[in-house]
Amino acid sequence: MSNVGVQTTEISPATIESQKLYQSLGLSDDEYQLIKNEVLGRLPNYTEVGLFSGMWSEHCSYKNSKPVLKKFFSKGKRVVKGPGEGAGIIDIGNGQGVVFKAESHNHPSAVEPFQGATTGVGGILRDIFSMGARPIASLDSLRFGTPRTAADRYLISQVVAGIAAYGNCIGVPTVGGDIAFDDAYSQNPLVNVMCVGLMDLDKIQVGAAAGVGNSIIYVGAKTGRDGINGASFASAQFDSEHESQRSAVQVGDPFTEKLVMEACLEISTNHADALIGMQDMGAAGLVSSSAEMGSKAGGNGMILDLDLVPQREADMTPFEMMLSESQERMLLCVKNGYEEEVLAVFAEYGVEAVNIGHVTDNDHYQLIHHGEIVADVPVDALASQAPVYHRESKIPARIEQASATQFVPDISSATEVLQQMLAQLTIASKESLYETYDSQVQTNTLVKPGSDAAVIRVRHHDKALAMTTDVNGRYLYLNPRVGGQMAVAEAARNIVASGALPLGITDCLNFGNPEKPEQFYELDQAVQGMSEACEMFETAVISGNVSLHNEFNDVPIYPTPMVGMVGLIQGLKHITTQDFKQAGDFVYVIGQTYNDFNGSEIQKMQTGKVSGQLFDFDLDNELKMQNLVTQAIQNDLLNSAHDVSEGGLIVAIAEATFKNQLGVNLTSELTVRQFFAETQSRFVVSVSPENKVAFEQLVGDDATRLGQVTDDDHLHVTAQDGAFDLAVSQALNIWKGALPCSLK
Amino acid sequence: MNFAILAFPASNCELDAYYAITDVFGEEAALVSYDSESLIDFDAVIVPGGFSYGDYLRSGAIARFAPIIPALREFADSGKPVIGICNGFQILTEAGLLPGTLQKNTVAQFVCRDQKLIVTNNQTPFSDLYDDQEVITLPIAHGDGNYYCDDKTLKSLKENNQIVFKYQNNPNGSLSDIAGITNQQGNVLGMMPHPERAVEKILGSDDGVKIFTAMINFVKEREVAFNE
Amino acid sequence: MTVVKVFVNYKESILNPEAQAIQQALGRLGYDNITQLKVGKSFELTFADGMTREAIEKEVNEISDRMLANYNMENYTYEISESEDLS
Amino acid sequence: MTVVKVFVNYKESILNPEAQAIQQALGRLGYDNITQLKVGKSFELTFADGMTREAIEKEVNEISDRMLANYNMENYTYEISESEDLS
Ligand SMILES: Nc1ncnc2c1ncn2[C@@H]1O[C@H](COP(=O)(O)OP(=O)(O)O)[C@@H](O)[C@H]1O
Ligand SMILES: [Mg+2]
Repeated sequence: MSNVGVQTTEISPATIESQKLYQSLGLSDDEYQLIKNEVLGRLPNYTEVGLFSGMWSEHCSYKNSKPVLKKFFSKGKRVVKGPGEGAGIIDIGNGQGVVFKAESHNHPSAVEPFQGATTGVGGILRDIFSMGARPIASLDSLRFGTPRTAADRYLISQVVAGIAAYGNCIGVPTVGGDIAFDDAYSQNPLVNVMCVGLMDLDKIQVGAAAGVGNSIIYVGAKTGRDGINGASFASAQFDSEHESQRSAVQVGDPFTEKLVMEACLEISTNHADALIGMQDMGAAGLVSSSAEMGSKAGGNGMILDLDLVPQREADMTPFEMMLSESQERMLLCVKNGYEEEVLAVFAEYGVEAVNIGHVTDNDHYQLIHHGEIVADVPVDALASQAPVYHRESKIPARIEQASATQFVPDISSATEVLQQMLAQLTIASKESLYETYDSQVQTNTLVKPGSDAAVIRVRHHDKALAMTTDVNGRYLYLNPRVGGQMAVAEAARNIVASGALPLGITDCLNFGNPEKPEQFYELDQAVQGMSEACEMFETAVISGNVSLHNEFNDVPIYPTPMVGMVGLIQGLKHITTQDFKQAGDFVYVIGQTYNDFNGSEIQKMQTGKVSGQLFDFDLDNELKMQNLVTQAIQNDLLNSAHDVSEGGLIVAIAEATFKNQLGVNLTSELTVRQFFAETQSRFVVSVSPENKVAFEQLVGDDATRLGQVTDDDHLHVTAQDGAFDLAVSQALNIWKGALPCSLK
Repeated sequence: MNFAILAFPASNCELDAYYAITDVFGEEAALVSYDSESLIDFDAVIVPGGFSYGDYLRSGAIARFAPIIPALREFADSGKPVIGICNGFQILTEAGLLPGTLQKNTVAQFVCRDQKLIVTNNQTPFSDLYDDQEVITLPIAHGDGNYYCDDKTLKSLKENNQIVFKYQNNPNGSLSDIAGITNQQGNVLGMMPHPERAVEKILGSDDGVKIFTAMINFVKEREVAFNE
Repeated sequence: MTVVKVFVNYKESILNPEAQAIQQALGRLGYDNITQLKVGKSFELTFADGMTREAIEKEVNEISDRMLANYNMENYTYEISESEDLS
Repeated sequence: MTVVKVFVNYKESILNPEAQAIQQALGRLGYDNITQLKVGKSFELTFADGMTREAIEKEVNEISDRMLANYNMENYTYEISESEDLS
């Protein structure tokens, strides 16, 4: 590998070394030395340094998180494909698989909220259809600071508008998600999107480029100078100094993506013989997709002629072409001799597709530009041999020294505090935002946004998929391990409440800087906690995404591992929603309530922060409560089921009254305070009078009867030391009005 | 009978319409590509929703130049029923098959929700199974649903009884609360709400069933009349 | 090469929701000297050499009538400028 | 009164999917002499009398920066013209 050309206008390899220019691309001194001495045995040229900087960024190589990710529970008898591909796959019977994955677009959205969000949606959709699956639903998980200024409101409305613009246009319903507000995210919002696809298991595609002489085909939008170095950028800490990186804006084009998607699905369904592998061009664009495909096929080299790459701008350099993150592009490996067949399909859909190279018989990853070889590196060095760092972990002082005493809420009027609570943005209805999403296209949405989990039917079968995203960063801030368990448990609770069996999860690990031991501790502990919970619920982690360096001027966000869970409902009659259905039904709470307030919404509301030791959580008890709900649903005993989460029992009860505007008349031994406790492992359910006996027999002491649903407009709940007394319509107005009002 | 469901690049409700017709009504349907040039084999046409050509320029503005449009015009002229839903309505107005235009919603946002409508003309091949002034619920999902036409056109829409559906709580700023109109002959209907999303109780509403049933009846009666 | 700029604007009688929203937002930010605000679209079409000015004008009119503007609610105007090919 | 026209266009390096779709559509209709097509927005702001030209320019720049153009991806230019109040 000696005769690699250096283009005359380019910075020379020697200058790159002497001036340490690689640093500005995100490579450390050690990494550069490794490339020079071990990998190449010579000085890398500018293009090659670019290739490594992209491929060895956290985004592509997971160099800081790999040792942690290994801890994830990712087995299970239904798992068809675990982490490692575009998305994971779980068997749902009848020869079908559900495919899902989540992706973060935090940094791009902070810079350019609308386009950052659209390209986030576009990217995760490509991950799904690159597996050969048709996207059937999206979810979005968002974290913002409390909106105070016009700029805050602009950010929020633009992110939501971007998600709507892309999802609505491409015709994939956005059916769920979660939004929370906390100033921990005010300078570093989180924009995570999850996509769920459905496929026939005999049509699985993988991102591999095997077979000497097979062609590498570039598909989709032309390559421009957008997002160059985005992969390194997404992994770099974001602060006010990085404003100049704004030129990295990529624009989403859902119209092109729709055509690319339909064409790719047509090829994987009807031209599978021609196709060896398919992968989307995501972070680090062309280099990452091609090198990964080569590497996955066992270290296959390839040669790509960059003059053939469709270009949107004049005079693009190899560096720019390889690292561009222009959207709506895919890379295919196609069997030699079948190229025309494949290109014809793309032509029919009006999608540009070009044969740009082929698989070679060695392990060299080679690029040609203007007839010269401009890069020549071992393919595995790029894709699978990035250095891996075992970072130091240290428990943060705030956790070590946290007080064991639980916060005691200050409550003079139960009703007033409830009213305040319903207006907290994290509790308040998100309808004004999610109603800008088309949640019904494809006409399979059986439970729309607004209940615990969204439910999408599998057409022509008596089954459906339930899906949700959840995580409460405040819990993790107080205890990342237990908080991580709770994130998975809450997701499972939502899935179970909708009548489904939890199948598996995807995640977005949104954390701070892994090079800081306290922040690495959070990541490491959270993953352990999540994994423990996954094992308990038998929900394998089948895919995910890591977003590190979420800090602003050295202050990290709360550790926020978003959990996206999918469940299977066998028999559409088991679909259950959170809303009370009819007057006269008995209302029960399943699970015990304790004085659990550290990290709760009420602590935040009354003190402006969360503090102390997080309250206890018992995974065995959690599973037991979930199984009770499942059993009750399977026995057709429940008319509604709603998990208890932020805001506590009283908020869960109020939420269950809203949709059908029914009242309740309840009495409990709990104190008014305890109605705001956030003890885990609880559900509010309603049961018809004729099922009362059977239900009580099933649940025994694990559920407490509180009273009945009424048909007057009144929420009346008597606690041990006070009462909540409020018109349902008034509670509804507060709950619905809070968010639109704060975004006006 | 046989429905043609047009598919433009980035239409996205064509399969929804297809499944509604075949699964729910048991009739035949075929997706007809924007670049075919004939609709000769069909008894009725659905121009479905979506974002044809990304809704770039204006919604429907580019689709109306597709090769299928002349055939659609001919089909409409022959008196057979054509229903344009959402983006389909926008395409029909851009193509001049229906008067007026659909502008951006006044709220300047996409809205997806259940919407109450009033049936203001139950004498069309699409609405004759509803009662006059019946209130029905259909989902809406659009960003450009704000119907506009000039005074003269509005006057003639009213005089000819072309306004078929009105919104009960106008969600988008539409002139005169218009949610759906027909052409003068009454055989071309454009509407922003999605009846094909409301044909099964399990989806939340089946108030849209009567529209398709009415179309099917109309075609069958026309056939009988034709054969006599 | 010839560059033609086409400006498409709403007819006077039409209420444009977008313009209204922007004007209101400006008002909230304290820019209340603006008595009117209109929003339009502009298109810049570059024609290859070799067409007469007449042919270009004809084409621009056609394109604008047929596609760029919606005659129900929009008007258009255009400006033609010859320019050296700088590329 | 003073009328200011602000033209907002995408920066050269930014993909404009709308322009691309329109140009392709024109090509399909046979208008293939058009080698490039750009799409932008135009705003016409009418200022009440009594502001200096300087004050107006300052305000136009501010408004354009803050609201009319997205500086991540767009550039703007403007033209000022005094005009009689015709209304
Ligand atoms: N960003 C969002 N996009 C779509 N739906 C959302 C979003 N945020 C919240 N929702 C919906 O609002 C409802 C309530 O959300 P949430 O309070 O997070 O529920 P839970 O506490 O049960 O997890 C759910 O149906 C959820 O899917
Ligand atoms: Mg819930």
